[in-house]
Parts: sequence; C-alpha cells; structure tokens
Amino acid sequence: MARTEMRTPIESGCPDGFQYMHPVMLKNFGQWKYHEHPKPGVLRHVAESGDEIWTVKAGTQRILDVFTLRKLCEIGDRYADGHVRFTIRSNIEYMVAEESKVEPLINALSEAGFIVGGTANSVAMISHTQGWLHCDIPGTDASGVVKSMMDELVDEFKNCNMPNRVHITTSCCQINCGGQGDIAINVQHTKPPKINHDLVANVCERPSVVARCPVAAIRPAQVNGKPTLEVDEKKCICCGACYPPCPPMQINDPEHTKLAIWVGGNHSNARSKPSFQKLVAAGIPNNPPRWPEATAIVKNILRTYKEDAKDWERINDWVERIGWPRFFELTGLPFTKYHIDNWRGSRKSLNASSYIRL
Amino acid sequence: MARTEMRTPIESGCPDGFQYMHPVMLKNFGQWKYHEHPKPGVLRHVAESGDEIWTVKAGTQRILDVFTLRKLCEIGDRYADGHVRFTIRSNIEYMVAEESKVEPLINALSEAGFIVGGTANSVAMISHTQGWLHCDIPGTDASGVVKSMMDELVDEFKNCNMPNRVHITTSCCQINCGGQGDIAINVQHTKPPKINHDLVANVCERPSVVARCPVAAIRPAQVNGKPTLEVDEKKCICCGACYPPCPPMQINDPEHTKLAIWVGGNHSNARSKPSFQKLVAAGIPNNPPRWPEATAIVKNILRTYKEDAKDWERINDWVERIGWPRFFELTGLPFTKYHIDNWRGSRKSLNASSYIRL
Amino acid sequence: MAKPNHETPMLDELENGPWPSFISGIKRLRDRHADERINGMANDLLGQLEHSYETRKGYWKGGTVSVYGYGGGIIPRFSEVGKQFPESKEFHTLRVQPPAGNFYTTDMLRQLADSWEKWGSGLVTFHGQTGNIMFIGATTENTQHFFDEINEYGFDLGGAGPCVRTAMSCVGAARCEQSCANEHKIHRTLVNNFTDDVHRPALPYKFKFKVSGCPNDCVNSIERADFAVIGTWRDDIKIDQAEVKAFVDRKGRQYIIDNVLTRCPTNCMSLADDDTLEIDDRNCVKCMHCLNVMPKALSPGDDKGVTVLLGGKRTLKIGDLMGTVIVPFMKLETEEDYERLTELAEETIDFWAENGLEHERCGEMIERIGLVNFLEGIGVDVDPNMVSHPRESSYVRIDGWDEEAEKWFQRKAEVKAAASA
Amino acid sequence: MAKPNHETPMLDELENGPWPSFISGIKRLRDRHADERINGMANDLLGQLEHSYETRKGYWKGGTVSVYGYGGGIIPRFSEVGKQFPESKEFHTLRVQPPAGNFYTTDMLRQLADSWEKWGSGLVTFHGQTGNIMFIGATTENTQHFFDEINEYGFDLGGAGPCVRTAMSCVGAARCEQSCANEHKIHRTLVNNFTDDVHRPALPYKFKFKVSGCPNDCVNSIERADFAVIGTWRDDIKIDQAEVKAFVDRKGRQYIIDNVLTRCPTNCMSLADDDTLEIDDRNCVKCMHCLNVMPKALSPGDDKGVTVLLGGKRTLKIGDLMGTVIVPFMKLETEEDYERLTELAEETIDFWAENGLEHERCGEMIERIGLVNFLEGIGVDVDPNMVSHPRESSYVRIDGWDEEAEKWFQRKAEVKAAASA
Ligand code: SRM
Ligand code: SRM
Ligand code: SRM
Ligand code: SRM
Ligand code: SF4
Ligand code: SF4
Ligand code: SF4
Ligand code: SF4
Ligand code: SF4
Ligand code: SF4
Ligand code: SF4
Ligand code: SF4
Repeated sequence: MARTEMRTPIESGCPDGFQYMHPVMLKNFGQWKYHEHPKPGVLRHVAESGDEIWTVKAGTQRILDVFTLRKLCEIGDRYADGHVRFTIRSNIEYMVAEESKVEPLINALSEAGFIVGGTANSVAMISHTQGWLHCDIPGTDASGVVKSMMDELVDEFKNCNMPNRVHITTSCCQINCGGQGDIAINVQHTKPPKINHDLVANVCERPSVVARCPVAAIRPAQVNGKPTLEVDEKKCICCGACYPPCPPMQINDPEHTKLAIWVGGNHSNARSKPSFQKLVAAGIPNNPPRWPEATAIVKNILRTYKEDAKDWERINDWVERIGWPRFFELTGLPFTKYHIDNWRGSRKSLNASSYIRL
Repeated sequence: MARTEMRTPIESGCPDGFQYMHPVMLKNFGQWKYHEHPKPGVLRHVAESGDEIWTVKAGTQRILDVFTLRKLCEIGDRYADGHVRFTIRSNIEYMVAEESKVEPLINALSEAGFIVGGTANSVAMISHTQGWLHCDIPGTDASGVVKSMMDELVDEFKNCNMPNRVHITTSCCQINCGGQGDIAINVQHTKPPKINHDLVANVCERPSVVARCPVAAIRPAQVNGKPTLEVDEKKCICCGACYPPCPPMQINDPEHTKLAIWVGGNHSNARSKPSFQKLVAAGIPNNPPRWPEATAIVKNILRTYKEDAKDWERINDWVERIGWPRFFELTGLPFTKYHIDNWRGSRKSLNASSYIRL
Repeated sequence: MAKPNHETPMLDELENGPWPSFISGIKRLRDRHADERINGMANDLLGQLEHSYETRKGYWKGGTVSVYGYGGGIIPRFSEVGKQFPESKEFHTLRVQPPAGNFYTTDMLRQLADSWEKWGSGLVTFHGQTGNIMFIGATTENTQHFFDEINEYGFDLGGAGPCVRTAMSCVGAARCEQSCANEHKIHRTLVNNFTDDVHRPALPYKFKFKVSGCPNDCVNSIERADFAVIGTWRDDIKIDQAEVKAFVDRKGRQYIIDNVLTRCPTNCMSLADDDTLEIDDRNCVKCMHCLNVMPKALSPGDDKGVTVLLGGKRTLKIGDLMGTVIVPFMKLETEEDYERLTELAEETIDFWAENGLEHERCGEMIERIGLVNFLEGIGVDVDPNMVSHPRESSYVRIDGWDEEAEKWFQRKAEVKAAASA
Repeated sequence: MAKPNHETPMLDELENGPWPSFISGIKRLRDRHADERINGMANDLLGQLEHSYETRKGYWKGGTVSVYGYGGGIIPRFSEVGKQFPESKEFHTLRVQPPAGNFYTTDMLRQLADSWEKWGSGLVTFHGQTGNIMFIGATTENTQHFFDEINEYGFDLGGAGPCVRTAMSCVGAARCEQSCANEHKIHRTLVNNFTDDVHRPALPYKFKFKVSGCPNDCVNSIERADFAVIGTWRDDIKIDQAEVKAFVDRKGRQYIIDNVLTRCPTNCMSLADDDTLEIDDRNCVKCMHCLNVMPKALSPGDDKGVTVLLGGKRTLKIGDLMGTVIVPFMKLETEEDYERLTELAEETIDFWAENGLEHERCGEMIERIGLVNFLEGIGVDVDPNMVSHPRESSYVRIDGWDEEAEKWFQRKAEVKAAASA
C-alpha cells in the first residue's frame, strides 16, 4: 500500500491500569494492612478500611490459544468479578471481594483443567522463553521443557511444602532471557560455532561480529577467496554471542548443545543482597520431547532442599548455611574443575578463609 | 679475608623453642583448658591438670637498645621465672606459675617505665616497620609515628575499654610491610616519580623496572642521548613500585608523599571471613616529629568505635552493622570519589541491592 | 479444503500430564477454529515445531518488519523451511504494552482476542519476560491491520531492538501491604516519557525500566533492569507488639529467634526478655524479611520513597550485572518529585546514547568508564550508599583529595542550611 | 676522644610522652655505653635520622652483603650521607631466625646481647613483621663475626631476597586452649626443610610460611603467608552445659542471643527454651567466635588437624591477595602426616619456581594461570571447599564435563572403599 493511505499511530504508550482494576483495589489503593494465605493458590489481603480482596491464582500454559483465553474470561465472569491480572510468571489471578466466591471459583478453574496454586512457599510457575516455537537462535524449546517439568512439579505448585518460594527459570540459549532463578535450566553450548564460510560475507557485518565476542576469539579471514571469519578454538568459550549477528556461525548442534543447571539466583533483598545463580550441573542432554534427565536433576535438588532447609530459607540461603560441599554431597552431583569460576572478578569466589564444614 | 680462612656456617635454621619454654608450659603443652583475663596485661591460663600459667604482658619501644633488653632480663630473673617470649606485636610476655608473682612483676615493669597492658579488648601495640631508621625506600619514619601514637593511646593500651581487640598497623611506603589492620596508617604517594634521567641507565635494569609497574605506565626512552625510562603520568597511580628496583625514579617527596588511613582489616576468622581494610582518610600531611594530624584521625575513629560498637565487634564488624554511610557521618570524615574502588574486581564493591540505612 | 495434518508424534507426548498443554491449545486452533487461515497456520506451525523436535534445531530467521511510523515493536520471523510449512512461513510477534500492573477486565481480554483472531494466529502470551503481551504469529501484512485495530482502543506497541523497552511494575499498592510507592504511576511516567525512543530504535542497545513497590523486588528489577525503581521507607518499622506476642505465643520464642532475629542481615532486632520486639531502625536495611514473616505485626514506615539502581542486565558480553544504587532515597509525592525522576532517566539515556558503544548496555558502559565518570556525566554526586564498602586498593592517584573533600563538606553544609531553613 | 653530639631538636620531641622512647634508647648507647664504637655509631645514626626528619626523606641505599656460604639473610644499608655521618655509614641488619614460638630464657637473651654489643650497634628488635630477630646496624665486616659467634650457639640467619623466608607461629599449644596443632613442630618441619632455599635466594620471589593453631589466626597467616597452616577440628565443639547456664545466669538470655547466637556466621547455634545450647556442628565453620566468648563453656573438639591455604600476600602488583584453601583438612599426627605436608610445600615451591615470573609471588602466579591449572600442576584434586561458591559465569567451555564428573565419582568411590576397608 502507498504510504499515504497509511494510518498514523496513536503513540499512547503504556495504558493506564487503574481503569481495569477491581473497585475494591481501587478504593483501597495503597491502604493494605496485611495479607494471609488461607490455602495454596489463595491470598486474603485486608485493607486498613477492613475491606478484603481475595485472590485466586491459577497456572496455565503460557502460550495461550484464544479458546483457552476465552475460557478464562468466561470463568472470570461466572465465578469472579470480571477483574483479572497476569503475574510476572504468567499465572492468572482472579480478584474477588467475597470469600464465598473463592471455592466455586477454584472448582470451576480445576474442572476446566487449570491448576490452582503457585502462591507462597510453593514451586512457582517456571518462567520461560520462546525456544523453537519462535526464536531465531534457540538451542532448545522452552514451552516443551516447561510443560514437561511442570507436569512433574505440579504437586509442588498445588501445595506449599517448600521452605520458601521456589522460582525456577529456563532459557533456550546462553543469552538467558529467562534470567536468574532459585533453579535455572539453561542451554550451555560445548563446542565452538561451525562456520558456513560461503554465507558470512553476504549475511554478516563482520566488524560488529568480531566486536561481539567476549573473549576476542574471532578474526577476519579468507576462505577460498571469500572474506569470512574464523574462530580461535583455544580461546572460544562457546557462548554463542556471535550467532545472532551472524547466523552462518552455527552454534547450535543437536549433540553438543547441552543443558546446564544453576541454583541460588535470588533477586529479592530479603535476608541477603540479591545473588547470582551458581553452576551445579552441566553436560545434560538436550532431549526432547520431555527432557527427562534435566527434570530428574531439578527434582533431586528440590527434594534435598525440601528435606534439609529451614523455614524461610530460599535455596541460596540454605546452601549458604550448609555450604556448597554439603550441597554436592546431599544431591550426589559431581563437583568438577568447571565449577571453579575463572571469569573476571572470580578471585572473590575463592575460599579465602578457614571456613570449612567438617 | 681469603675465602679459605672463612668459617662454614652451620645451617641449623629455626631453633627449637621447647628448650626455652617455661616448664609448666612444657608439661601442659596442648593440654590447656581455658583462660581468664583477671586484669589488663594479665592472662591466667588453666590446664586440664589444674596447673596454671600467669602471663604478664608489657609494651616496649620495638627498637630495643641493649640496656633496655638487659633491663627486661633483669626483671625476668628478679620477679619472674626467667622465661619470656615476644608476641608478634613485639610485646614482651613474662610467664609465671604463681599468682603471687604477678603484682610485684607488674610493679617492677611499671617502675622501669614499661607499659603493662595490651591484652584482650585493648588497643594493642601498633605493629610497625623500618622507616627512615633503616629502610631504603621509606616515605616516612615508622618508629616515630608509632611512638607518637602510642603516647596518645597509652590509656587504651593499659585498659580494656574497647568493644574488642584493636590491631593497628603502620607502613612507611605503599609496599605495606605492616600489613592490614583494624586501623592502618600507611604512606600514600600522590604524584608520579621524579626521574633522575642521568642515573637510570647505570643504576636500573630497565626491562625489569618496566615489568614492575602495575599499570604499565613505564616505557623506555631517550633523554639527551642517554637511555632512560619515562612515565605516562595519565596512567601512573603513584604506587612507588618502580622505586625499589630503580632509585632514580624518586617517588618520595617531602610535600606530596602523604599518609592515608584505612580501617576494617580483620584477619581472624571470628564471625566473618578475613577482610581487607578500606580507605577512609587520605591527603594527611606527613608531619614529623609527631604526626599530630594522623593521630587525631585515629583517635577520632577509636572514640566513635568505642561509643557505638557492641561487645565483640571488631571495627569491621561494627561498620558492617552500622553501614559505611554512618561511619562517615559519625566520624565526620569526608566521602569522596576516591573512596569508590576502581581496581580489578572492584565491581563487587558496588551496592547491588536496596540495602540502605535511612 | 484444508490439507492433511502433519504427523506430530513427539509433540503429542506433550499432551500427556496434568499441566495444561500448549500443544493441545495449538491443536484446538488447528482442528476447532472457524477460520481456515488459523487452522492452516496452526497445522504448519505444529509441523515446523515437530521438525525442530526431531532435528533438535530451530528454523526461524529474523528480518525487518514494522508498522507504519514505527521502527520497532515487532519480532519478525520468517521460516527457513517455509516450503514445507507455507502457511506459517511468516510468523511475526507483536509486542504490545500491557496496562501498568497487568490489570485487565475480561471484556478487554475478549476484545483483544477478537482482534487477534481476525488478524493473527490465535496464539498469545500474557506476558513475555520483559512484560509485553506477545501476540505470536502474524503475517507481515496483518501486523499492520492488527496494530491499527488495537491501537484505536488504547493499546500501543512495546520495544524491540536498540530502544527503550516495555516497562514492568509489580501489583504493588493495588493489593500489597508492603508497597511503598505508586508503582503504576512511576511505570507509566517513566516509559511514556520515552515513547519516541520505544518506537524508533536509535540507542546503543536496549534500555529497560522496572518498578517494584518494595525491596522484595517482585519484578527482579535489580537483576534485569537498566533502570530499577524500588519502593522503600525512611522512618521506623511499625510494630504491633500485641501481634508480636501473639506470634511468639503461637510459634514459641526459639522459632522467632531462629527464623526472624538471626535472619536479619544486620542483626538489628532484639527480643527483650519480656517478649517485646526491639528494632534498631537506624541499622535496618529494609530487607523485608521480618515484615514478610510477620506481616500482621510489622509494617513499613510512613515516610515512603524510592531507591534507584542503574545498570542491571544479563550475560552479554562481560558477564551478568546487577544494578548499582544511584539514588539512595528520594520522595515521590509531588509532580516535581516525579519530574526529578524523569530527568534522571533522561540524563542517563542521553549520556549513554552519546558514550555507549554499539550494542553496549548502560551497565556495561558504567563498568567500562567507571562509576565515578558516569556519575560526573549525569551530574550526580558520589554517595557512600552507592558502595558496599570503600576502596580496598591503594592503587589510585589521589592528588585531588582536598578539593574532593571540600565538595563533601560543602554539600553537608548545604543540607544543614536547607534543613535549618 | 669522641666527637660532639649532633643536634637533634626534632628527635628530642620523641623523648616526651609515656611510651618508652627508642630515641632515649639510642641516646643511652651514644652517651652511656662503654664501647666508643657504639657511642659513635649511635651518634651518627641519630644525626642521619634527624636529617631525615628535617628533610622528610630517607638516606639509606641497598647493596650486597652476605656472610660466607650464604646469599641472603642480611639487609645491607649504606648511607647516602655517609660523609656527614661516617660512623653509621654501614648499617646492615642481620635477620636471625628466632626459636619457633618466640620463646627465650633471659640467659639466652643476655648471651645474644653480649654478642651484639661486641659486633653491632646495640640496637635489636624482637621481632620484625616476618618474625626475624633484627639485629640492626653492623658494618660489612662485623656481620660475619657476629654471625659466626651466634651461629655457634644455635642461631642461623633468616631469609632476605627471593627465597624462602623466616616462618612464624603463634604461642599456640604452649599456652592456648584453642590450639589444635603443634604449631612449633609444623613451623620447624616446614622451614627447616628448606634451609638451602632460605640461605641461597634463587626463587622467583619471596615465599613465607606462617602457622596458627586455630582460626583466630594470631599470626595473620591467611593475609600474609604464601603458605598458611591453620589448626582446626573435625568433630563436635565440646559443650559444658553447666558453664553455659552459668554464663546465661551471669549475663542474661538477651546477651547471649545478641552476642553469641546472632554473631554465628552460619546461624548454627540455638538456645533452647530451657537454656541449653544446641550447636548444629555439621554447619559450624569453626570461626571461633563462640569459643572466644565462652572459653570455659566451649572448647574445640578432639579430632584435630589443619587447613592449608596458599597465596596470601600484600599489594604488589595486582593488589592484596588472601590465601586460598588448598587442603581443607588433614591430620598431623604421624611422621607420615608431616611428610605429606612437607611434600605439598615442595610441590608448590617447585612448580612456582618453574612457572613463576621474575618477582611474581605464588599467589600472583595462581591468579595468572588460574587455580585449576595450579592444582593440576601440584597434583591436588579440586574440592568444593576451595571456593566460596561455584561459578557464576556461563562463559566457559565444558566439553570435558563427563570425564571430569567421572573423576569425582571415582574419588568418592575410593574414599568409600577406603572407609569400608
Ligand atoms: C504476583 C507477584 C507480583 C506481580 O506483580 O506479578 C508477587 C506477589 C507477591 N509477592 Fe512476590 N510476587 C511475584 C513475583 C516475585 C518475584 C519475581 C519472580 O517470581 O521471578 C520475586 C523475586 C524473585 C527472586 O528473588 O528470585 C518475588 C519475591 C517475593 C518475596 C521475597 C521472597 C524471599 O524471601 O526471598 C516475597 C516475600 C514473601 O515471600 O513473603 C514476596 C511476596 C509476595 C506477596 C506475598 C506480597 C503481598 O504481600 O501481597 C505477593 C503474593 C505472592 C503469592 O502469590 O504468594 N515476593 N516475588 C508475582 C507472582 C509471580 C508468580 O506468579 O509466581
Ligand atoms: C520474548 C522474550 C522471551 C520470552 O519468551 O519471554 C525474549 C526473546 C528474545 N530476546 Fe530476550 N527476550 C525476553 C526478555 C528478556 C529478558 C528479561 C527481561 O526483560 O526482564 C532479558 C534479560 C534482561 C536483560 O535485558 O538483560 C533478555 C535478554 C536478552 C538478551 C541479552 C541482553 C544482554 O545485554 O545480556 C538478548 C540478546 C540481544 O539483545 O542482543 C535478547 C534477545 C532476544 C531475542 C530478540 C533474540 C534475538 O536476538 O533475536 C529473542 C526474540 C525471541 C522471539 O522470537 O520472540 N534478550 N530478554 C522476552 C521478551 C518478551 C517481552 O517483550 O515481554
Ligand atoms: C600473643 C598473641 C600470639 C603470639 O603468638 O604472639 C596472641 C594471643 C592470644 N590471642 Fe590473638 N594473639 C596475638 C595476635 C593476634 C593477631 C595478629 C595481630 O595482632 O596482628 C590476631 C589477628 C589480627 C586481626 O584479625 O587483625 C589475633 C586474633 C585473636 C582473636 C580474634 C579476635 C576477633 O574477634 O576477631 C582472638 C579471640 C579473642 O579475642 O578472644 C585472639 C585470642 C588470643 C588469646 C586470648 C588466645 C588464648 O586463649 O590464649 C591470646 C591472648 C591474647 C591477649 O593478649 O589477650 N586472638 N591475635 C599475639 C599478641 C599480639 C599482641 O602482642 O598484641
Ligand atoms: C623489616 C620489615 C619491616 C619491619 O620493620 O618489621 C620489612 C622490611 C622491608 N620489606 Fe617487607 N618487611 C617486613 C615484613 C613484611 C611483611 C609482613 C610479613 O612478612 O608478614 C610483608 C607483607 C606480607 C608479604 O610478604 O606480602 C612485607 C612485604 C614486602 C613487600 C611486598 C611484597 C609483595 O609481594 O607485595 C616488599 C617489596 C619487595 O619484596 O619487593 C618488601 C620489601 C621490604 C624491604 C626489603 C624493602 C626493599 O625492597 O628494600 C624492607 C627492608 C627494610 C629494612 O631496611 O630492613 N616487603 N614485608 C619486615 C621484615 C622483618 C623480618 O624479617 O622479620
Ligand atoms: S533465551 Fe535465547 S533462544 Fe530463548 S528466547 Fe531468549 S534469545 Fe531466544
Ligand atoms: S561462541 Fe562466543 S566465544 Fe566463541 S567465537 Fe562466538 S562469541 Fe566468541
Ligand atoms: S613499608 Fe616500605 S618503607 Fe616501610 S619497611 Fe616496608 S618496604 Fe620499607
Ligand atoms: S609509581 Fe607505580 S604506577 Fe607510577 S610508574 Fe611507578 S610503578 Fe608505575
Ligand atoms: S515488590 Fe513488594 S510491593 Fe510489589 S508486590 Fe512484591 S512485595 Fe508487594
Ligand atoms: S527489614 Fe530486614 S533489616 Fe530490617 S529489621 Fe527486618 S530483617 Fe532486619
Ligand atoms: S591462633 Fe589460636 S591457637 Fe594460636 S594463639 Fe591464637 S588463639 Fe591460640
Ligand atoms: S565456632 Fe563459629 S561457626 Fe561454629 S558455632 Fe561457634 S560461632 Fe558458629
């Protein structure tokens, strides 16, 4: 179509949320006194005014088809007050003003196949990313990994038996859109990119690709007359950062693209400052459709944490208290030379004390 | 003398200390049950056997003249059991088996001008270095600084009024032989070295001098025909590391060689892992014979610590609890851009949390 | 008449198990939706995805697609195996900004569903990790139509590419007793001040705002936002001693000692022998732990405000970075307060736009040039709250000490004057 | 007849005040000593020192002086202003190794004083920061005579230059209830195994041993020693509950909660409601705090041993380094145990001698080549106790994962087998 016919956008930006807010929340905005947790999936917030808002939280597949979305709306009208929100972990929350509405709502959701839970000290919905369904650089799928794991963790989502909240994340490449988590299941490449030299010249802006490499392992080169790029395989840390700007630098490999598991990422400030996750297991096969090996390790870690941690200890607090050696002992996971950090600033991760649990 | 006449050394190395040990200590070696601290300068150690050893500790000038040394020996024979040791802070310790000997010993030491104290939660003897008296690279004197400060801190040495032990160190150049301390008074140069180009060629092994610079600010050069070294003054951090291997790179300056004060170095593992000291004050004049400015700051810090810290908090524990902003507030010391670390690994020193004391 | 369904033996495995299945959802679109366009798209999408599962590789590539007037907001996807799966060969995602706080009425959700069925695949996510509604799967042509339609009733695209990205805020004051700020106002004030930078990518790289109402940081702002705003308070924690006693009676002394007192990062709490709880608020760092454990007994103070941290991001290319405190505390009551916050964001983005390298995040730039130079660049004074501790290294040239010290004393004097004025 | 005394107006200031004055001491040597050589030396030393105080500069320069058969052990000092102060123009320091633990009889001290008066300045320090007796101020010629004399009755030089240095150990088991090792035996076993490396500097740089009997680390070994040995224990802390109750009665519950429980770095202590103290020893890191506060009630366990850390040092040239745990725990009972410790020291020094750059300390080398490569070099297996936490960065190539994991499982199996055998 010719530009002229085109409609100029209204640059309205981020819409006002207040217009969609439940009236009781609007009325008591900023005036909440405390909350209780009557049962998994249910929150009772009490306002200074005495008003109450009851929240029922349910997990869904993150990739919603419109049928599912309409179903959720239907339930929201029949059993709730027509006001909902989605959490940052893509769970749906129904807010109602009367306790009486809670049970019918829960039943309706359960009958429709949604999972009520995910509150407080449960295993929260796994935050996931795009993967094979949509991304251009994924080493694995995200929706599939999450679905497979949630199938196995559903009881931990429906119940609150963990010492504290458990926030699990996944990422389908080392770029790590999923961010950090109490437990993170992330792609970890193990071999340098295979370069399709015929394509580099046309597809890649070579100087900027060279600039992307964290360890300066890429240099311009000539292969049968064509300008291309080559990788110093001694230096290469197989991170895949060169792949998005230069797809011919194929980092993904059905065999050598593995999964790694990290624990102890905690972003709340509660008890201790926000902490980064630490590597615990790697070399895990990237095994669709259900990734059983990765799930088994996650469940092992969760079981150990559940048995050994104290109330209110997040995974990082727990390991901080019992020490990493015992973490590896209790989980039976191997400790290798790869667990010793060698990235910048890593000296601070060495044990410069006599602190040893014996 | 001709080599032939020379005596071949007996390479006996470190002598056996047991031969000089007090018999009661020898008998109860490794069998001590607990200790008490009856009064400043006095320790009572009780063995499983019920035996006791009483220690009386006294401070001296670290640079002993033989008269003083003989005096100490005399007292050791008259009032003690002839067995002594020197602590790693150069205090003398007399060990006696009977409580009855303690008071007379204390009196004899005091009369002879030695200072009994330095135990437990006192301000310990300042550990010092060589300075102008003997070293080849000092920016200040050590014995003089320590004498001046101990004159002012003598009551804190004689009494145990501090929340916990206070270990003060000094160093007469940035090489820092004095090591770290709860409080450290160290030389800090503020200008790049002045180079005597005529001498460099003869005196310095230029490649190794170049190699010594932590920031690679030194490069070979020619000055009026002579090979010499030059310094990139933009890069130079004025550390003085080039001076020992190359004395013509004069780092010491009557005006620009200053003192800096650091706090929070703690090497015991008690309560927290060993910690490095942090910069708190700099630009302090190097002002012989009594360095009043530096002493005033040290006393200010000690007073604040004494008033505000809890029992058993070392200076680092205390500041850790009250936070650095309050440390600067309470001491009235200025916080400047120089307090923000920029050396390798320093990112870990930034506040990556919402932890703020308001 | 629709062509036969692709075999999806591997994907079918993902229909088993109790958790809702996205595969079943896509199949519903394939089998039960009225619109053949959608049936076909879903079928070929499943086909390509099955192919990925079998070969363990992805088959999408990027490109450039945008709506008229904008440069970003869409993640273009063209299939590398479009021949086998023609009906989903163009499968772009529109990133649409949700209402601040993610509040919806069911009516509005239905309206969005209607529009999306008309123009898109029927697959949607509330929300992506950055916070956008992701309408997944539209042809190049239909992205424009869909956008035009929803833009008419108040929705706009979010960011993609080197630009200001969609922001995120927690549920906060709408429902949470811990909230110390109006998260949604902060959220919209900030991001809507930069709509041009959202829609027309021209920055060194992406820039994200995130707002949490308290230090629990339910939106991971410190870890994931270039510009993190976190609610906090300045006065004392409110203690309801009766509720404390009730808690002690219920749980026992040892429980409160082991679970509250000893978990306080600054050990600033103490339980008197008569079971009254004492807090040395001077040393409370507002970590939230005790308030989280005893929400009935303890509440944030009344003198509320926010802390701002800059520079959080993920791994590329120097390693993960958390944000650094730039504004220890500021009030957000008057419009002037909000303007000050917006100005800080503008200063930051302008300085970064000028000094950041290509594909360099704000935090990476700070790391490269040093925090002090960055602060000077945006005109913010150094503050001890910006560091966990002062320097440990003596390797620094400090011949400007006296002038710098003078600056500090002057600032202190000004504050004093202002206070007494 | 002696020449007039130098004016020392500034130094005279240092004779005021209560603390014993080193200036008064030097003046005693100048004015009251029988030997004119010493009077003159002291006088010129004061003269040069006064000159330093007035000009704020040092006037000593180094050189090379050693005794027959040795390459080090002496810090040579020649005056740059020797013309003005001729009698102290050669003023070398002899570094002499003290008995382990710094024990002396007054008789031995007198004997040393006699020899030093005969040959030296009469100025001596017990001890320098590394631990040597420093006999400060001898002419080149007299260093030999003095050494010959004291060497006859059992004293030997310490280290100076790029060599193994004099070691240091705390008073330890001789008097301290916290001691978990025979500090003095460890001290002598280690350093006396390297006398050749002490006396003949031929290493990349200096190498220091330090031994503390417990984690209080009274000799600062973690911070200051290339090779730190620290006593510790493996079994439970011994609790005398009666003494605990006595402590609680004396100080009150709140005091023990605030000063002991909440200060425990792992929060592994708990005070039951009946005032019995519970310690989860599994999680005790042997920090010593509670034992320090309650030495009567708490004592180290019986299954004692040591932890070894490598690489501590000061600032040059990459910044201060603390040691890193290399051996989490080893018993030191049999001679074989001691041999294992000595072998570790030999392996370390050999590898460093081969791979260290000129003037590069062991810790700097470890930092440069990476801990893992160092461990492989000295044949020590990786252990999680060597780190505070595993890696945070995903930037690593791990295609050897399976083999490395195998190693771990094998080691575990061996340990198990050994245990059951
Ligand atoms: C709904 C949600 C905010 C939103 O706007 O969407 C939310 C809501 C609440 N959070 Fe959160 N948090 C939410 C994500 C987070 C996150 C981010 C995340 O999940 O990735 C964090 C930080 C993550 C991290 O550190 O890894 C987070 C860290 C907390 C904490 C701190 C926990 C801790 O001890 O470390 C609390 C305090 C607590 O647990 O009492 C908290 C407490 C709460 C409370 C109880 C606050 C209140 O009084 O209402 C809310 C009820 C949560 C529940 O369902 O039990 N919320 N909370 C998010 C729900 C996600 C989900 O569906 O599972
Ligand atoms: C869709 C989403 C994952 C999801 O399914 O939720 C996503 C998907 C992509 N991210 Fe992301 N990121 C998404 C949230 C994040 C987050 C989380 C956040 O924003 O809180 C992060 C970590 C925080 C941060 O910003 O660092 C994140 C860090 C990245 C990075 C690494 C940035 C860095 O500096 O380390 C890249 C790579 C890049 O931008 O070059 C990236 C790049 C991408 C690209 C555009 C891949 C590419 O370069 O082509 C992915 C497009 C996938 C697709 O086809 O839709 N994505 N990405 C999230 C955006 C949805 C939304 O808009 O709501
Ligand atoms: C004598 C000496 C060891 C020696 O072989 O010379 C020694 C001896 C004792 N130390 Fe020490 N420490 C000695 C230097 C040190 C040092 C090193 C230093 O001073 O530079 C440290 C670590 C320094 C640091 O961390 O900066 C040190 C950290 C401790 C600690 C841990 C304190 C803390 O809480 O951090 C204790 C435990 C305590 O205080 O109860 C301790 C406790 C003790 C006890 C009470 C151990 C005992 O039960 O006998 C001894 C009596 C000390 C006293 O006089 O009160 N000693 N102690 C050293 C005396 C130096 C002096 O004359 O002042
Ligand atoms: C004498 C003494 C200070 C004192 O008065 O106590 C001292 C004095 C000197 N030290 Fe030191 N250091 C002394 C203990 C230390 C310590 C403390 C320790 O050993 O526990 C350290 C810190 C720990 C360490 O080893 O790192 C120390 C770190 C240094 C350094 C920096 C080493 C580094 O790698 O950072 C140098 C510079 C060098 O060696 O190139 C140095 C160099 C020197 C020199 C040789 C200066 C030079 O290069 O010419 C000084 C000779 C002064 C003199 O004329 O006697 N001295 N030096 C200490 C030795 C006495 C003794 O043998 O007992
Ligand atoms: S993590 Fe990687 S693969 Fe997955 S969505 Fe993000 S960029 Fe794409
Ligand atoms: S994979 Fe990473 S390290 Fe290897 S060449 Fe590409 S960008 Fe560089
Ligand atoms: S600190 Fe510097 S000046 Fe002082 S003795 Fe050590 S090396 Fe010499
Ligand atoms: S003073 Fe330090 S930084 Fe400057 S040139 Fe010398 S060694 Fe280099
Ligand atoms: S961040 Fe704080 S205010 Fe916001 S929802 Fe979480 S707990 Fe409530
Ligand atoms: S909020 Fe955190 S820091 Fe403040 S008192 Fe409670 S636990 Fe302690
Ligand atoms: S280090 Fe331990 S054993 Fe040695 S003296 Fe100090 S407290 Fe005693
Ligand atoms: S020694 Fe330290 S870690 Fe162990 S129980 Fe006592 S205080 Fe806790």
